[in-house]
Amino acid sequence: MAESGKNGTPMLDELEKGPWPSFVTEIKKTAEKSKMSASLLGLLERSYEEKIGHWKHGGIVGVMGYGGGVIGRYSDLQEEFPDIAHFHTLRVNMPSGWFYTSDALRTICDIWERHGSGLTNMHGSTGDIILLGTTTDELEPTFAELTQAGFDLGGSGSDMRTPSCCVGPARCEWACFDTLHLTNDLTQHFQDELHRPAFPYKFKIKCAGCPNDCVASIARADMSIIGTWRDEIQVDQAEVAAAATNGIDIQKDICNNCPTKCIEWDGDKLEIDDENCVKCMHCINAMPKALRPGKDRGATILLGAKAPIVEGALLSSVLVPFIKVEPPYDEIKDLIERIWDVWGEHGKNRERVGEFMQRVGLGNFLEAIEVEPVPEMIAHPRENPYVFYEEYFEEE
Amino acid sequence: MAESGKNGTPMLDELEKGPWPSFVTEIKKTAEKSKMSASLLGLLERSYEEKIGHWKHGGIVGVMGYGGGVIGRYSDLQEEFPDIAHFHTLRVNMPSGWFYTSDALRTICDIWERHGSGLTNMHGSTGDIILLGTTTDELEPTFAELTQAGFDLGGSGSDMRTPSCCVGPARCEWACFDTLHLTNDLTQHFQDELHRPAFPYKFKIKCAGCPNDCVASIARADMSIIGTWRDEIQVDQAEVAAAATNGIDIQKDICNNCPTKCIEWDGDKLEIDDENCVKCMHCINAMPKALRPGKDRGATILLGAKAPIVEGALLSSVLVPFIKVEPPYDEIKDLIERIWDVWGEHGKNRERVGEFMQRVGLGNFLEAIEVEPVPEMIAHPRENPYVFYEEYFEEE
Amino acid sequence: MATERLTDIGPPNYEQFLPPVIKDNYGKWAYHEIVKPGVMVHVGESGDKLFTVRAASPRLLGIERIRDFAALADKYCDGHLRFTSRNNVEFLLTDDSKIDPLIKDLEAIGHPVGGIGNSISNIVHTQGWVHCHSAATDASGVVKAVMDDLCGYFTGMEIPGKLRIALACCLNMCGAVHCSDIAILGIHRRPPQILHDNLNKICEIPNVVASCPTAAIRPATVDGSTSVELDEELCMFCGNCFTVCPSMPMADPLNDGVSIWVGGKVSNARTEPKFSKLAIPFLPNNPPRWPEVVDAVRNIVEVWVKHARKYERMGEFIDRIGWPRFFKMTGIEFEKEHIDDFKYAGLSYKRSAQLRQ
Amino acid sequence: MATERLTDIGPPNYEQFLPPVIKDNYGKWAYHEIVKPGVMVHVGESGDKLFTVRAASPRLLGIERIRDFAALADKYCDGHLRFTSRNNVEFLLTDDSKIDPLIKDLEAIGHPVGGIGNSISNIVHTQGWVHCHSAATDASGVVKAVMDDLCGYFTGMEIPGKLRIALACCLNMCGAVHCSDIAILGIHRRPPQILHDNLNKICEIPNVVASCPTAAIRPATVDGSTSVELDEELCMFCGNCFTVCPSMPMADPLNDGVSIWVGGKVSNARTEPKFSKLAIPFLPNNPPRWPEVVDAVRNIVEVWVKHARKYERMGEFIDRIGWPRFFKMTGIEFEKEHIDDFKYAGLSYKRSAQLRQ
Ligand code: SRM
Ligand code: SRM
Ligand code: SRM
Ligand code: SRM
Ligand code: SF4
Ligand code: SF4
Ligand code: SF4
Ligand code: SF4
Ligand code: SF4
Ligand code: SF4
Ligand code: SF4
Ligand code: SF4
Repeated sequence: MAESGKNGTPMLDELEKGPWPSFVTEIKKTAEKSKMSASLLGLLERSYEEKIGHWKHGGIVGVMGYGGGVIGRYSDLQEEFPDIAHFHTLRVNMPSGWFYTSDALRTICDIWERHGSGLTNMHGSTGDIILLGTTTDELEPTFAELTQAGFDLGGSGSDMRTPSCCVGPARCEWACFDTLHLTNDLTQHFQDELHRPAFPYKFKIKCAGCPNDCVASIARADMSIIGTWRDEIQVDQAEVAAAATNGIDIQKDICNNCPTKCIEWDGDKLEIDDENCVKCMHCINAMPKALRPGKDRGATILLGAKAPIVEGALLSSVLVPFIKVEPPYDEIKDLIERIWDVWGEHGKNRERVGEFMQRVGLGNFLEAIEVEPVPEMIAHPRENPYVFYEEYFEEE
Repeated sequence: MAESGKNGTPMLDELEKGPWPSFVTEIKKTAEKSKMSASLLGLLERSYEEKIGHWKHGGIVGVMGYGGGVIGRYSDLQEEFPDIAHFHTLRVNMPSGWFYTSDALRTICDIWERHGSGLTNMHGSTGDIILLGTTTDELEPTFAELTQAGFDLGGSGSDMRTPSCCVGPARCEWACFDTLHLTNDLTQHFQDELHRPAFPYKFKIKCAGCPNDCVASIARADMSIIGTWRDEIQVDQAEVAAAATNGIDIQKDICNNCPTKCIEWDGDKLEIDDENCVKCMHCINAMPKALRPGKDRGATILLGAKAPIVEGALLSSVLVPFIKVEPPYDEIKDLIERIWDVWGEHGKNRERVGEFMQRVGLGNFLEAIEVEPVPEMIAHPRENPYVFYEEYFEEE
Repeated sequence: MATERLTDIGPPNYEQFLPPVIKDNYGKWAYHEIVKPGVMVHVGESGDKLFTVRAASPRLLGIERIRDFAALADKYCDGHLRFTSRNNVEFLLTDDSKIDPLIKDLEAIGHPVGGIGNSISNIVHTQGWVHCHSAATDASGVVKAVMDDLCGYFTGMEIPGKLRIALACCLNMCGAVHCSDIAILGIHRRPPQILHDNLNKICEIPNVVASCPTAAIRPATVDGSTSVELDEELCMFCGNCFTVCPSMPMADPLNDGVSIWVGGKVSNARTEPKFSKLAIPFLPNNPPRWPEVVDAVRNIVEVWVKHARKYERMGEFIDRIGWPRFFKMTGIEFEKEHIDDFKYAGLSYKRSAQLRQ
Repeated sequence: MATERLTDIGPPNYEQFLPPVIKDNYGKWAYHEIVKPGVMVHVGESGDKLFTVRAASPRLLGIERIRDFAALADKYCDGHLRFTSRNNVEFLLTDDSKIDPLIKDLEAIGHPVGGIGNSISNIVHTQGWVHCHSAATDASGVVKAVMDDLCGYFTGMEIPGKLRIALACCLNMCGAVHCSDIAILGIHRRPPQILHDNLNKICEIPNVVASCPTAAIRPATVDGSTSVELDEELCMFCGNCFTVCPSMPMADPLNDGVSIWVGGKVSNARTEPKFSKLAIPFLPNNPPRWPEVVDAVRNIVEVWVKHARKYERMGEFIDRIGWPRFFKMTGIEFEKEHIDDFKYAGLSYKRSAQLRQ
């Protein structure tokens, strides 16, 4: 009764109902051509009946010469579902900004139809194209065809994970640097670190063009590169006035929501005290036609975000308050390498850089990576008196 | 050269200059009658020259039957300053609110002139009258005279420390409960716990009549009892109008400073949304003639403040959001005893109740002292997913 | 087609996939406007217009459906489309007369259009029972059930601001639920089993012992063979031991389930990014449609929709009204589990007398 | 006068010390007004008036001076006076014609009147070299020098709000400096010496080892006798070992000194209570008048006086302008020491992109 065909999938069928597109429908449709997908349907129905997953840890599987890019997976019901006894995932590095042409998508589909389950995630949480489920033997052939088509694998394990970015300058008026170009450039520059795990743990990079952070970089990337500016917000007073007559209560909606209360509105002129603006984006978000970020643009680099395992979740914190972001990005690349050197040498196994930074102390960490401490890095100075003064005088 | 007389105290003399009253002048004047004070002057001058104190740990000294109330102190320059070889401090429990009559003060002075250095602190940081410096032999006689005069010792060591309170209803229109009466009542009720150290560590109680917290209870007391109210702020609109014409910009000074922005001012009427008032006191502080706390008064009880030694400083946190504070205060006394029982049994040596509460977990602590958890006790629910679920189902 | 083996070529350069209107206006966009639910236009300094139609996606897509998208892109967008950071699909048009036909075709194949502006967008989620060994619940199924219920907020109902929902099927939080307005988190509630017979063959005992943050795991000899023993009192079900050692499975149908979190955000708009906080410690796994989870999420959403101010994210809303009122308004019971008892517990206590009475 | 030995009688009941006007209006005060610097009047619902004259005190008082106060109380207040929680002395009058003569007499004996309302009141402080074995600096001397310099702010200059200064002579913080607008904290910066010869006689080695929060202390045998050894790298100078063991003295003239802290508060007014934060990691002990400390405090006070808004406490002021600007305005150099590296360090990092650029 391995195939769903046999006695149906009454529980999963329930999930074909309703307005939201159904993953069950996707699996079923794919099952018409793929035995793997058909078996997955059966296995999944079983999980729904039993309220438990049926997958085991994956051993080390992958493509020749790479340590990352494949997640091994084996079923614990191999006899009943032989077609998905192996069900490995390939992580394929997406193009920056997740832009495609129909041809590019079809190419991937054709390759995956020949070599795998025909199921995908568009996209994985880190941003990769996830080719969901194939056997060990199919890994190399799939890889060969992908590379011929111009695609390569993404990261997994203790390596640099696939960097990702927001749509940025391609379709956003607020992009303060070229998120797509930087992301692509870093990905290409660090191919070795991406494919061959050699770090204490994973290292993720996400680039957001402005503080709206549309790739959630501050929560989900070890290094968060977030666009910002250091001059005045560009104001079109006429458009402000227009907005005021188009359902925006400038005092209530804008001024009162400004975190530093640095905007004033006297009824016909908007005054921004840019010295106190913390570039939160709210006023700009609320009046896209009237306000725009300044012209002297760059990024803030933050470090250390991660999920809770095992010391608790972290948000990235400021490492470089402002940096110009221009090709060839040498300053950023050097910084990344200095961080990797220090963390690589002194980090414990499975210790993310954010945890490492806290364990050794931000001050010591900065010394090691040769970055000057500045107050922008902290929310406030220490509250406890336990300073590790490093040397003391002795009597002659 | 023990006496300051010999070759003077050039450094300390510098501290007799200037507009602020001088402690050096105090010691000198007292030295005219007291050898101890004269010696202290010499010893102190030495400390100023050498930039180091000249006191050693005090052993266990005290009065018969008490464990607390005396701080033993010995000089490390006993030969040079024999008169202050012993220089113990007596902590005398002050009257609630630090109110005195001239006679009462003179009585203390006379006793201290007979038996000690003649130097005092009015008052110590915990609130006691500090009789600064005498010998071991003089402890009992001093104590005898003090008690005859109606005074008793305060706390020291691992006991209940001398409770203190703000001036409260005696001279403040904002007192939401009788701080002096409660403080005196608790002090009398817990005499044994005050004089005979039997706790893991010190336990301090401070009572403030309102959230202005004029005794810094939230920062300096293991138990902070802070007055508050739960009905509407009493508003005298006429006085509000008057204030508005007397240099108070109600929108800027009052409304904008309200933490929950629950006050509105339309130019002639002050509207307070008391549901959202967090009783911070600001508006009342700024317009004492116009506004007063509500009439349904009581207190918030908070637990756990302490200085940093050794896990870091703590502020008290909410244990009872609102409680009526009326004699005989049984509810409060029971609560205190339940806390002492649990902490006394499970607390580690030198572990303050605030540290204990955190070590065992506030949830478990509440269970042990039989208090229901309520959201008022927290700033926000947990951010980490590490819940210790206590039981789980097993297959039949 | 035998050719030399290529490696380290990296991803295809995005530039080759950009439509001409983007190439022309790259970095020179002037502003954008929301045309209607799921449709926005970006206007370049040049005056050029780029229309975006955003359609829902289950994220788990078969190749047939991807080919459907490709066909629609050919038909309406000269073959240009993209996916979003929340896994929706976006069609990129220059001719606004094609918008409505496109939407019709998308709805015909079951992909509602929406998610732009103040709306509830797609749920960032993870593998669940479809592919992960670590899952305490399914991902796709819960997401489908919840979004079926909230679909109206995706396709256009007016709400105060953006509301971001995420789901992760275990504490590893691949869905990064730790900073979402509403988060659905799969949880184990039973300490790991210990498969003594093969543990020392499959796992490095020192690593296993080291993996436990609460030191609940100790080396031990169990009938002859070296293994580990567990102090169940100390276990908080993080699953880290299982991650490093397959012989300590956590999954357990009787005790696994779902917890609900609220008030996180990522953007820097108005307020700084916030972590999600625990709202509901436990709801049962009830496939196929997890009704308890669906109701719990809707309840929280409706309280927010009803009472939040314009622009106010969930966490900003709760900060304004205070947690006590949040629990009152939602009818969620406040329990011991809500009180932090991990590393920074003390900082989550209410350390002031500022209370609504 | 041999009588039976009294114990456990507790403090004298405060009621016997209250002046009649207080007894009459106890709990029935209507409002108060500040008459002039150091003088306020409390008006009862009855219309009765209680005038308070607050005078400075060094806290360390000899019996002669206390007798002077008693005499003044007799002369002007029917013998009634009190002390404040910041150790000032308050004279309680009902006849306002006596206010000015009282003030004259007080100033004649060197006790300026002030400290009420928006002013800098007395410095809460501790024992220092006068009586404590643990001191890293003197208390009374530093306080005298600083208040001589700031006396004008006590006697009446207009300032934005209350400014509370505290001093503690070691990390035990008896002055509770951890929540003050400006705090002066004596610090040791050299690890404790170890007096091997008598350590095991005077101290319980397990207690000593346990006392160290950073586990810098280990048991050891030093030429024959059991003692402890120290990993100086791990010492952060908390002094807890010395508190439990006299054979590990910390005091050291070459390295002891003072650190300056800012931005703490206790009241719940406007903002919740706040801890003080490190402003200046180290200033030398420079008796008798600690000029470096005096200048540092004045500098911070003046920046606050000049730039803070009405009612704004130091910490509220800094929260508004941001720490980077605080360091710029005061000219204090930001150093590694300012960055927390203790238990909650991570939470003090700037975890957002909200920055003034
Ligand atoms: C596929 C994916 C979920 C998805 O459905 O999209 C995923 C799947 C797994 N993650 Fe993840 N993680 C995925 C994005 C994330 C993210 C989100 C992100 O990258 O933005 C996070 C949170 C951010 C972070 O990195 O902290 C994340 C945090 C984790 C963790 C916890 C790491 C930590 O330090 O807290 C683990 C546990 C581990 O590393 O051992 C983990 C481990 C895993 C493993 C490998 C399971 C394991 O214990 O080894 C999962 C394999 C599932 C499977 O069978 O395919 N995954 N993982 C995501 C990668 C797809 C892609 O490449 O695009
Ligand atoms: C006399 C006094 C300072 C003063 O000049 O006023 C004082 C003096 C001492 N305190 Fe204190 N503390 C005094 C109020 C405080 C306060 C403030 C308060 O009570 O409001 C605190 C901070 C609040 C708190 O309790 O945490 C305080 C926190 C400490 C600590 C740190 C306790 C902690 O848990 O962090 C210690 C160290 C210890 O207990 O071993 C300590 C220890 C000491 C010792 C006994 C020294 C020692 O290590 O044994 C000092 C004796 C000095 C001497 O020679 O007389 N003292 N101590 C205060 C008591 C006078 C009185 O009874 O009125
Ligand atoms: C397409 C996408 C970027 C991408 O490369 O894929 C995107 C695109 C835009 N975002 Fe975003 N955001 C996108 C994910 C995000 C995320 C990340 C996430 O949700 O995981 C965030 C952070 C969410 C959070 O804080 O938890 C995000 C926070 C914002 C904000 C801030 C909202 C707020 O008030 O907090 C704005 C400003 C606004 O909406 O007014 C914004 C605004 C925008 C604008 C209006 C920017 C522009 O001028 O084009 C874009 C389209 C409007 C809209 O409402 O979607 N975008 N945006 C992502 C669409 C996801 C989706 O399918 O729904
Ligand atoms: C006398 C005294 C209570 C006592 O029992 O001794 C007292 C008395 C008054 N305080 Fe206080 N406070 C006294 C210590 C405190 C303390 C504790 C401390 O400083 O250690 C605080 C907390 C300080 C802090 O937050 O760090 C304190 C915070 C306040 C506040 C809140 C100020 C603020 O904006 O944060 C007010 C309200 C106001 O001033 O508008 C206040 C107001 C008052 C009023 C006006 C209350 C009243 O209506 O009578 C009293 C006299 C005015 C004044 O300015 O002194 N009192 N007051 C204390 C005088 C100390 C001194 O000699 O200067
Ligand atoms: S992060 Fe900023 S630049 Fe990037 S898409 Fe979002 S709003 Fe635009
Ligand atoms: S961007 Fe944010 S901080 Fe700056 S002015 Fe606008 S709302 Fe204020
Ligand atoms: S705490 Fe409140 S009641 Fe007590 S004196 Fe201060 S202001 Fe008055
Ligand atoms: S007491 Fe505080 S919170 Fe309440 S209304 Fe006045 S200012 Fe607002
Ligand atoms: S969240 Fe947990 S169960 Fe879900 S995919 Fe990630 S690791 Fe697997
Ligand atoms: S689940 Fe976590 S806490 Fe429990 S035993 Fe495993 S590692 Fe330890
Ligand atoms: S602060 Fe330290 S040195 Fe000063 S009195 Fe207290 S314990 Fe002694
Ligand atoms: S001073 Fe503190 S840190 Fe240093 S050794 Fe002593 S106890 Fe340890």
